[in-house]
Amino acid sequence: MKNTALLKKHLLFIIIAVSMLVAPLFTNAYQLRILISAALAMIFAMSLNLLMGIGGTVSFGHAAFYSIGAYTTAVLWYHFKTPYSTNFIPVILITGLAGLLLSLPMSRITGRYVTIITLSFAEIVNLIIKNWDPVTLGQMGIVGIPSVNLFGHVLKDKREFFYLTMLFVILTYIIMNWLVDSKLGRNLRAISNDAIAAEAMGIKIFPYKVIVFTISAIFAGIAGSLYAHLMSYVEPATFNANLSFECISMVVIGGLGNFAGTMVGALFLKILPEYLRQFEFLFKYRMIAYGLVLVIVMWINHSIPGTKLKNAISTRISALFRKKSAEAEEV
Amino acid sequence: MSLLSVKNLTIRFGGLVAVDNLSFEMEPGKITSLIGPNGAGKTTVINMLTGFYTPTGGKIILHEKDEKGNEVEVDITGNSTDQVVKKGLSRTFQNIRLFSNMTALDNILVGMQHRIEYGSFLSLFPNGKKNKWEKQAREEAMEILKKVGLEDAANERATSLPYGKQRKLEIGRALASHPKVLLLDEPAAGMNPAEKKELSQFIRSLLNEVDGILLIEHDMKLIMDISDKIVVLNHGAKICEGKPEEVQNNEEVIEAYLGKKGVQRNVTGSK
Amino acid sequence: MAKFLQILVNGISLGSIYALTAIGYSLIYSILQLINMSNAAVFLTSAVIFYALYSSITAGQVALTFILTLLAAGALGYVIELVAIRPIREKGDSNTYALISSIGVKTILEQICQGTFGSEIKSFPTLLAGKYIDIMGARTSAIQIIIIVVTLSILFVMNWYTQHNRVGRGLRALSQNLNACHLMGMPVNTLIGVSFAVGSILAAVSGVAYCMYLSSISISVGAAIGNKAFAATVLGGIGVLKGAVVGGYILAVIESFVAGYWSMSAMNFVSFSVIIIVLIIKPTGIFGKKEQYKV
Amino acid sequence: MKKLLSLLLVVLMLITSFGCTKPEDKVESAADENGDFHIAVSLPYTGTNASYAEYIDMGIKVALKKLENEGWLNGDGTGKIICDYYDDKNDATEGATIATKVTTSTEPYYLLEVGSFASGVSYPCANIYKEAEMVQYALTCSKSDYLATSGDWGFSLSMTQDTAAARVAAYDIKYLNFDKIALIYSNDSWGLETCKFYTETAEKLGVQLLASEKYDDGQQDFTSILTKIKQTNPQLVMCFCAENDIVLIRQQAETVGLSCEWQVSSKSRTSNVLQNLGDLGEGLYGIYAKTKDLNDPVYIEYEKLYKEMYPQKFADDNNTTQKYADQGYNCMMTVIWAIKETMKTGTTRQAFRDKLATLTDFPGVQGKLTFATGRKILQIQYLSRIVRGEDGKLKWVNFEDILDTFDVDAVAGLK
Repeated sequence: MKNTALLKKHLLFIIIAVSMLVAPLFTNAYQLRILISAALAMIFAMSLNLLMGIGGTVSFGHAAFYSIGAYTTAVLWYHFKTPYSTNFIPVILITGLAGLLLSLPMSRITGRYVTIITLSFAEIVNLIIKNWDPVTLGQMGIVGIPSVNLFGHVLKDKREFFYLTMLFVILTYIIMNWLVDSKLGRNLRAISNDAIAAEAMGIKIFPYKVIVFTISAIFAGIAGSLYAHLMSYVEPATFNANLSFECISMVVIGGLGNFAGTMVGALFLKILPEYLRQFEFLFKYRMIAYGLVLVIVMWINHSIPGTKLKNAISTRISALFRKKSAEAEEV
Repeated sequence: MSLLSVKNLTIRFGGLVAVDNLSFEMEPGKITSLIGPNGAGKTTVINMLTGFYTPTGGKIILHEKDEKGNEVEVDITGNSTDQVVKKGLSRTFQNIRLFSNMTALDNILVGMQHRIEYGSFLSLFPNGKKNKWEKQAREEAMEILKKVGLEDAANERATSLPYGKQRKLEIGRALASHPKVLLLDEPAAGMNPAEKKELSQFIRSLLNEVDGILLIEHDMKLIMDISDKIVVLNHGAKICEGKPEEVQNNEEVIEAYLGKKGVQRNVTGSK
Repeated sequence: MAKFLQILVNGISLGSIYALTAIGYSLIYSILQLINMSNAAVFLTSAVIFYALYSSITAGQVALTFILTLLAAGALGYVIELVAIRPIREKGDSNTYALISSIGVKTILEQICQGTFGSEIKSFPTLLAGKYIDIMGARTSAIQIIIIVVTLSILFVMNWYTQHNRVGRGLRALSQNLNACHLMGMPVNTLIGVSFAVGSILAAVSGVAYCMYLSSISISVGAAIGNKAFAATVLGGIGVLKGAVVGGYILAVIESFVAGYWSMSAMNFVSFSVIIIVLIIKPTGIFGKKEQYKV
Repeated sequence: MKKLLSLLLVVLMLITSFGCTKPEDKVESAADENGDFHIAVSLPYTGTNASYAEYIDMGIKVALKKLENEGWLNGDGTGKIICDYYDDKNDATEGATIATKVTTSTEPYYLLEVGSFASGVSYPCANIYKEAEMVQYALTCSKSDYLATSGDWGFSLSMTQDTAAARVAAYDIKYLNFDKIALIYSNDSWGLETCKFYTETAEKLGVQLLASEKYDDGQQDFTSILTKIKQTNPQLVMCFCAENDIVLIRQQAETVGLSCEWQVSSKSRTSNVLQNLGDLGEGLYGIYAKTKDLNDPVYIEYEKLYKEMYPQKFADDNNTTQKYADQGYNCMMTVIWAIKETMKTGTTRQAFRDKLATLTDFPGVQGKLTFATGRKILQIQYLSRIVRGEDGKLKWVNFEDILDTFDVDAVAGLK
């Protein structure tokens, strides 16, 4: 892959990553916090994109792994006062295990039933967290989670925390792309495309399901552990079904299987509610606008009239560019 | 000396006997055809050979040469599909089952996936072993695409290819796993005569890629042209086996295809 | 013994509520393989419409308000399909996009109800208030009996409707093969719109019945029921109307017993675990048929 | 091309939504150029508890109207108080996002933040306000360790649960002499705390609770746990739950045939419950903070303005002001007092906080308010009950002379 082709392929990712890395220089704490939550949402949404876009599993309960990651960090800190760096390995192990656990029924279950299994799994995880008071303090929530402590160096300043999160965003994107361009990625896409043909190529379906669930769960868990330190407070109520639906929307808006698109989707759905907050008349009906946007984006991207409209616009814009570049050459 | 021998193969779905006591041999370097009216059990045979269905009776034997070159018989009855593929059986499907939103190149790469020897863990990051295998696999895949005349369509999505090319891509994908035995399930279905002519030469040329080909087809002209041996199935049972000429005017075969009256008309009409 | 019966009766009446909403999910899934998330929001919206009508225009007459609410719900269902689902469905992409659009509709409907209705609990008219029947010590309110009877009669009508009535058969044909119906010249789009309308009407019946059972209404009424009804649909075998009903009753009875004999927070835990276990044993739900795939 | 198009849209929104921001400089007074003060109000206008948010919002607006009538802070129409209202949807994440926005906003520069309603939302944001050194006036937060967690910057007008719940237990066991008690409580941080302190005090007074049932938020069908409680045939069922839930519980208890006395905490001793329960409400015990002294001039003035601004709501609550509106009013009146006291020397956030902490015997609508004693609000709480008056109508009646004969704090072991 010559590097110009590489650059062209990941152009969108580079633009987003660079503009976000530069952003903290001229944003205030409120805007920075939105960027951080957008970055977290990117990791979380990319992990679901791996499961949905590449692995072909529509999961309604991805928030379960997010909450397990958040609670593992919070519980370990609360009971053992261990720093983030030491908790990181247990977070990966426990969320990976949870992913593996959820993949076990997949050997027998296919199609839409998979969706209900993931929904039930998420509800069960949430109920366990809500009622396992001795360990997770249940509905009281765990308060006062300190800033991230990496091998002794405490990230006091929110900007440092933001750059740590961006490091994970970039790592996630890169690893996901390595995975997609490998045998594992191809086989996963083959399975989600046509399981029977994949089997005929000698692919054993179940082991791949276990792998994709485990990896996807680990990345969602990492996003969750960072969330716990961002908020310094975790409670079961935040990890509800709406969080899973929001994540699905990010993946679908960004385009299934397209990780840079998922980042755009995450940025869009995190900035939109804040953007709408400033319109006074929308005060009580902000969420109506949010719902409306979901319907409209689906209409634009995935309905016949919508796509005609969009293509018309994009052809006109590219024509504009071409005309401009043509003029540039003449001059 | 045979390549693959099928002995009294039977399968029963509940009361219905789909394939009844079928035996035939495949010689290396030959095209063996399996024909019969619709619902005769042809595709079921392929499904049993490739491990999708487990036969209720009979044996499937693969004849291999071990290192010292002497004859070894391997029983692959009831093996799982991935074991069968490793043993060297590869197939195409009656209705094309390409990986629709993957590129032609990726389709081929998935075809050869069991020969790419690096695990899932190594897939997660660039490393020597992965890069070596990937480079080698891509080169080989491009060659296969060249063989099936699709090298310029490498990065196009499989569904965007014309029908004939999709058929060829599917055959290429089956070739990618370096099979000993290639099982083609109605490759000429939906093709016009010109495409069929070109396909039969192409299938003929495949013989120097694989040891043997089992062809399932309805187009009698194509079958008669390129088959070395024909096995005729009707209601799951073998009614005739032999060279194309012998099979052509075998009364039972005609009756199976054209029914009783057909037999009289054929006998009275000129051949 | 009285406790056992009491809990059983509660379970059955709750089961009817789940069953009615579950049929809405199952009907639409059987035709479009789409999980219509807005169904739960219709459950809430129809209860709010009933309350709004009852406390204004048709004050007092429960029956008239009920019919008007059903009409409104049917129309709402048809419009949802027309506006949010049809344009996406026609492009033929995977159902996930229609699913997201239905989630958008769900958010819109819930927020409109929240905005207009406010958040306090308000009393809701009920039928034969205060009348109880004692069955061997288990007190069952009249409204519970009415709900069970209404549900069973609706199911009977639905069953007959899909067997003998022309439109009903059309819906069943649609669920077999959408394209074939197109080719047969059937008005597929209107029929799908009708199926959304029927699903919404059932959700409306269930919503109003549930508020009558609680004899009060608040905006959080739809949330719990929506999830459970969807779970019941799958438990019984998604796409099979009979399955939605059986799934609904099983889930509700289990929940009532767990809450009665163990604890309320364990209730949801057990009901979702049951769903996973049943699906592991029978991957397509109790009545679901294994999807035939032709190799 | 398609992706580039959507990215342009996103970046465009990123810029327009934030506007330009001045770098922060040391502020000698929180007032803006034309001498007006900005206050952020964060309440759950949507989602659960939205009904409580509306009442607090009304109380705040009545106080602001009163100040406006008096010509604002300087008496000549200048020195306004401008409130920006935020909806935190009763969600901790939303609350934290608003907290960060409020504490870092320079355009407008906020003096303090009022809200939120539930302790589950205001409690986690305490450290954001503490770090930003800005007062968080969580007027209805009753978490026992809220004051400790919020450092010096947290203020609350409601008593913490360790006192309130203990008093309820003392009233039930020693005054009403119930010893067979069952408990139903909501599974949230408020419910868990009230249950803990109620059970502890009950055990101290020698009473073992027969049953203690917790239910998750959004639960509608209580028939199963009510059947379970019916088996223990209690004399009294104590409910620590929101007003919506007690209505459902009491109605379903009727269908299940559970007949006993019922007690609710101050949270559900509201006119809404009175209205929705109807006859079923008769005999329901409740807890009420000090009564509104009807001829106290502060109350009269407040009630007149309240009635003027919200006639319909006033009539609905059978001609009394709503409890949480009163607390909203008290909160804003104490804020106005603290600003007026510090205006001459410049009301910075620190100056405002220090002045507010010295509040003693401030004439609030529900009796004297004192922050001087370590910001721990101590209110007098009476037992209350729904009784049918001579006119046959049901209404809440408070046992106002209960404290003359029954020293609840001593009995509850709080002295």
